[in-house]
Amino acid sequence: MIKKLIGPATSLAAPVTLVAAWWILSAGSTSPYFLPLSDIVDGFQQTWTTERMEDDLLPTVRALGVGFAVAVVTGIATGVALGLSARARRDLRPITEFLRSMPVVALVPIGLVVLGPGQRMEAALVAFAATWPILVSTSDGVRAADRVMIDTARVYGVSARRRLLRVTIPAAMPQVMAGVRIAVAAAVGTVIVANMLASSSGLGYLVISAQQSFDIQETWSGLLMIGLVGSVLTCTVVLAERVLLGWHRQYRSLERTAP
Amino acid sequence: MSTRAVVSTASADPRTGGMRSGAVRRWSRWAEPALVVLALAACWQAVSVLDVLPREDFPPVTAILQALVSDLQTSELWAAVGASMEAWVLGMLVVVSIGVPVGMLLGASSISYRMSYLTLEFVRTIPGIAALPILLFIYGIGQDLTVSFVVLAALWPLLIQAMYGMRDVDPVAIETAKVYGVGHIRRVLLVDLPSCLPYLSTGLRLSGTFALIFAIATSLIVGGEGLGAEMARAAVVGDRPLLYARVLLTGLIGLVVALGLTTLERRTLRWHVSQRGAQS
Amino acid sequence: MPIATASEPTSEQNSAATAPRNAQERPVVLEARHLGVTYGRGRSAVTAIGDVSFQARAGEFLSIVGPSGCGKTTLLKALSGLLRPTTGEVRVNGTPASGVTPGVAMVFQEYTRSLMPWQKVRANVEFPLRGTGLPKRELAARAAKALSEVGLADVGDKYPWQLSGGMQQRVAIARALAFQPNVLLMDEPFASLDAQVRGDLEDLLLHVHARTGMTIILVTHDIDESVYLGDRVIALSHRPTRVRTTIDVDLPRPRDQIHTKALGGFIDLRTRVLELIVAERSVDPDS
Amino acid sequence: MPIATASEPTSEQNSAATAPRNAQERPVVLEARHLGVTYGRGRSAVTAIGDVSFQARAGEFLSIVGPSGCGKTTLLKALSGLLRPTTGEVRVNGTPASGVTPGVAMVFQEYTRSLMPWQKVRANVEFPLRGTGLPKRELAARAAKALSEVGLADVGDKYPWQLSGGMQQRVAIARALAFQPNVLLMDEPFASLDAQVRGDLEDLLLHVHARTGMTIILVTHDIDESVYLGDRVIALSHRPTRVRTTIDVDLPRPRDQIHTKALGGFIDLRTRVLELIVAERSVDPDS
Amino acid sequence: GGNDTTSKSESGELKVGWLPFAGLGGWQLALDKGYFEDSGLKVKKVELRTPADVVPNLLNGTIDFSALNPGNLAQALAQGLKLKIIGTTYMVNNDMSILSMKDSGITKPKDLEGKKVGLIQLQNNNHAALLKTLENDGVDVNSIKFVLIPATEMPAALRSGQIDAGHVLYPLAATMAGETNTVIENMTEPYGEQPVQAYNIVSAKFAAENPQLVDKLRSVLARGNQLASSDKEALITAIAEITGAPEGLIRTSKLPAFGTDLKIESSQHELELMTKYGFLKDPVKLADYVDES
Ligand SMILES: Nc1ncnc2c1ncn2[C@@H]1O[C@H](COP(=O)(O)OP(=O)(O)OP(=O)(O)O)[C@@H](O)[C@H]1O
Ligand SMILES: Nc1ncnc2c1ncn2[C@@H]1O[C@H](COP(=O)(O)OP(=O)(O)OP(=O)(O)O)[C@@H](O)[C@H]1O
Ligand SMILES: [Mg+2]
Ligand SMILES: [Mg+2]
Repeated sequence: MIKKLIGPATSLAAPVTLVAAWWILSAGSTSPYFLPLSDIVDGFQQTWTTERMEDDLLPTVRALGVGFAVAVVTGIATGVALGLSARARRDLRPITEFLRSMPVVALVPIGLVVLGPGQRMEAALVAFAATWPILVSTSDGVRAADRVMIDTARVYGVSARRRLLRVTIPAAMPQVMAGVRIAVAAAVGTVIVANMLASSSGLGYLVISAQQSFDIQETWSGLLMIGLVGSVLTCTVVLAERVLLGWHRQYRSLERTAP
Repeated sequence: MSTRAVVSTASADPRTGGMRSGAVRRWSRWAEPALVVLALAACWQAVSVLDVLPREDFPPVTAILQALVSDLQTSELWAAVGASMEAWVLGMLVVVSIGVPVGMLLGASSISYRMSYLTLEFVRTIPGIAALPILLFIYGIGQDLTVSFVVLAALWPLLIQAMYGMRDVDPVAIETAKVYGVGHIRRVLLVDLPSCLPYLSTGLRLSGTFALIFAIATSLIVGGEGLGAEMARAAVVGDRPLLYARVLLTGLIGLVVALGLTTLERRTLRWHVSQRGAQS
Repeated sequence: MPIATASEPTSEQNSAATAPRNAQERPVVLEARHLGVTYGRGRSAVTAIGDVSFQARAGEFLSIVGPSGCGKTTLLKALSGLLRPTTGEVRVNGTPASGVTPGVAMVFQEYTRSLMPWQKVRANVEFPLRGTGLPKRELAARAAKALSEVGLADVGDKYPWQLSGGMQQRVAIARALAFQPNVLLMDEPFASLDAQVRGDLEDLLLHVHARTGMTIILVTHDIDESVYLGDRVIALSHRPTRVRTTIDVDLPRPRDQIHTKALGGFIDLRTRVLELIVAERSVDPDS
Repeated sequence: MPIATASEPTSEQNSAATAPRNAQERPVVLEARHLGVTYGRGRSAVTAIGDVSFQARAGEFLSIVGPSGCGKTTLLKALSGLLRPTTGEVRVNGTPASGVTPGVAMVFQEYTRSLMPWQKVRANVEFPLRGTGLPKRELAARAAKALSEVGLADVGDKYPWQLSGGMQQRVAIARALAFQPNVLLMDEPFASLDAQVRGDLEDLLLHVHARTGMTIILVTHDIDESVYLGDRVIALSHRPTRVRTTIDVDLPRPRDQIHTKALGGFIDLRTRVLELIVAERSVDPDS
Repeated sequence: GGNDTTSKSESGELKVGWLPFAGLGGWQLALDKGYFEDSGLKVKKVELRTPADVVPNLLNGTIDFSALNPGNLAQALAQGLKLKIIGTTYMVNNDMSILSMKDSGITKPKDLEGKKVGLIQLQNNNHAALLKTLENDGVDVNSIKFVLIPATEMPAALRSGQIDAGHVLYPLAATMAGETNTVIENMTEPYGEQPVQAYNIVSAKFAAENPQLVDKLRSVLARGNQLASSDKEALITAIAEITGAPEGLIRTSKLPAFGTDLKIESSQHELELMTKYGFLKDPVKLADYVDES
């Protein structure tokens, strides 16, 4: 029973301490950009009215969700393909590495012209940016899958499709999930940039317009909300990971507990 | 790409590569990627020339290449590239020296992991760009700001990979080291670190690219010196071929960085499953 | 391999079970023809198998013995089609093999790594059967039977890494048995088992062999075992491996631990094999 | 563990080499006191070791036998300090152990996974010696000696995964020998070796034991081996494990394959141990 | 927090927050003609991208002076940020137009109803002026969708049809000559003749600590502006230098106006309009923030 409580308690300890420290240290702040935490919290409540959530939060969350889902699917699919075929990897490397190093800002023009300003463009940019970390991790994970395990499946005449789904991908799963978690940050960053540059609503727009009108309180509200949205997305990923990699956690944590 | 096609190539024994003659292999190693690049360039050329996208805004490859060639002969461009690369190097130094040890530490113990995890997840998902107003106030425009952007963006991939890598170290290997009385520090250096290398290498490649993107884009978004600022300059006057030449240059630098890191990986991971096929 | 030949072993297997146990009459299922395998290229190349030829007839039980590091595992991999030989060829039912031979099961020497850590024991055993169109019920029944045959009826719900080494090895054997292959390749499958369990499993194997008439090729370093189980014992030389001798084991079947091992013929045979092995240098020639 | 006691075994080992081979007089190096190990919690808990007590005296060679899955590996892990027992305790030189015992070497049953794939064979063998302040020369010499003792003098420059199963196992043994431990724990170290190499390594072990007087605890499922090598054989029961019997092996030393195994005492002893094992049910009681 | 701007010694280097706008033509001339050196000042450009970046950099001392439009300035002052106006940077000169593509059929304000209009910044003084202009023309502004488009992408957005009309900056507007209709000639009309588009700004702290320096700066910048308003050729060269655009292109573009009048009144009117449209909560009195010499 106590063990059950200790888990959440340890994970909450650090954030609680940090927030408390922030609260106390910032209390008397007069710096225009570092507001007392109490003001930030007040601002957060004022900013995030229901109406505001519908106007600025919802579109961003929607674009983020759709884009991220697309990224997970394409990232894993292409990553697996590249991981399996040394030739595809070699032939496509110039292209993938080139595209991967494109700043989103440089892609906004193309998105703008092809899809127009709005959620479709944002989702597309998110999908583009978030695909790469997943793709790279997946392809590395697939390449690292244990040969003995794959040979076992081959010998038993397991079809290529099943071998892929039941052996290679599960074996690559720890790497894949690491990639997915990295992609969360890329996705959030991208949706915010797209919002800032070419949207008339959304979280990024809120932050940039608050910034341009020097409403620091609202800037902080936007920042906090971005952190929250990102955290929620991460939590979803972590939950998925617990389901998919439950065995892995037990497997590894078990021997780790030895002195 | 259909899974079936890919799987069938993969299931062929890696040794089949040995059957083909060396010359053919060497030729195809360069020729095939080059063909892919040419094909894509041709696609863009067609899209532009046929006005599928407005030609004024999406100039043909030929015009972009022309602009690139003449641009490469100006010293301003090289100064800008130099500034961006400096930010990249500085940023990566910080990223590696923080990301690897902290990530490994967090992955090593479930307690430290649990304690830091919520805070990290929250901080990590706030993109640097959103914190721009605050960062701008802290650093002001300049290399410091660029480096801090680079670090904010590039730290996490490496850190997370290090964390996952640490959790994937083979317990039998750890037990072996423990039983032989190998001390903590040496165990980290000689068992944990090499075990994590495949993960770190993935992380490094991801971080390297993120860092590059931000080293370049920061000057595009907020100003200061760098390749991004040069892009902005081209954009302001509507010189599209020049703008895309500079974007192309960004991608080329990315390519060079990635190939460099891949070579490094091939050296350090000679022993790893992912590289073994290449040897046999 | 064309489908026509792929299905052949099944019919042969059925006939083999009833056919007279005259080895020379039965068709050749698996054949190694001047097989050679070299790992690596250039200066670091290691020729594991020099030139190995032999035939396995339908329903035959072949034991392979040879010094450590001589290339037994490599040979099994080549026979199963996992590894393309550098020279020579493997023929399956008379046709040159390309890719993995269908209807083959293999128990790997590295059994720990051949079990999927994310699947529970039962799922691991069922794994090769899934996707073959077998009804769920039948599948579960086969897995349960195989697990209980190897003495692990109660661990289906555990993960492989929660088992001891010997138990994991038995799971790998159960997986192979549940698959009901035409050809069963086993790479030192009893290495981690205690004498008692080992004996039980040897008898189980004899029993399965007699019942189904499957072709079995067993790599072992236990001379008694090679003689006790096999119709023939193939003794391999040091690296680069050749077939040193083939010894026909003309002990009557069914065999059992007590009677067979007490037979004069058994003692003679094991002494002969032992002598052959001792004649080889005890460690790699290049050491 | 305090440093004072940590260094003790070394002096004992020296004295043991010269001291009269009277087991009762030598100090207890390792002791299990009502040891119990349970994996997991709640409904899925598995009690691997029920209640095991025994003592290992300096310079003693202890063989442990027991059915598959009874908890032998678990026992070794507890003795080495890798695993904290659930109940009871392990005492090292009379002091309760905390953490890993210094001066212990272990050959893991999962030998493939205990070799570092990124290090070549030589580096793997040198690995535990590095950082002990040993001069480079000495280090290289020890590794080379150990490798050649196990018959692998020429593979120092290969990666472990380029070796056969048996060769990898020998590398793991070489690593333990090069370490020159006070206490050597071995978990079925010869499982993947052919009869010839196995015999050679058994004799090597006897030789090293006689020369250094180190304490050796060997888990094996080969009854002959347990009797041939050990001063005592501890036979374990099924899970939850207890010590079933301890049998003193009063065969004279030095022993050798031909003479010792021909002794009447040897045959009697191995039959006694065998009977004990057969008396246990052949597979897990709950199956 | 930001580094201190301790009082600059008179010989110290001044850092100017530089924006790639033609409106800084007067400043460029002051640089080119050595007016700063004449007054014993040294200057260094710090390149910024948007007016919003000006304020934090001023406050933390990364830059010492810069230019800011009245809308942003009012918003910053309303937030209590301590800034001072020390002069006029440049003025709008009938040079802000709303354009549409020739084939779109949009030629007059009324045609914009129900359409998408691209602006480079939303909810600022220009947006307010545009709304007022449209209302004056009897256009239903609620039917128009205003979208944010980066200045550099406005031509592409127009050409691809993603927006129906938009505010194209010079010199980009000149590159589209011949392709476009002018829907609204002068969108800042409600602010009267040549309203101030940017003021010279320093932080209040800087102004208080370096009164003499500020005086010098004021006169140097005024000298530059005077030259800019009198010598068109010199101005074109200066703008070419700032924007990197070819001189020919600039010659065909509308150019901003330069002067030294503060015109606080008309700016105050802008703020009232912004407040009316809800873009500004608190129409501060700009006159209170002028740093008199
Ligand atoms: N990590 C684990 N989690 C849960 N149960 C475990 C774990 N490791 C071992 N066990 C259980 O503990 C028991 C003893 O395991 P152990 O590996 O010690 O056996 P062993 O005597 O070494 O067997 P073998 O001769 O087969 O190697 C087994 O029943 C096994 O299922
Ligand atoms: N991947 C590899 N790369 C290079 N050499 C290899 C590789 N795998 C095996 N070898 C070499 O091939 C030879 C034969 O190996 P193999 O595993 O077939 O032996 P084995 O007869 O199964 O031995 P054991 O009885 O010890 O398992 C060995 O000398 C080994 O070093
Ligand atoms: Mg082998
Ligand atoms: Mg064990």
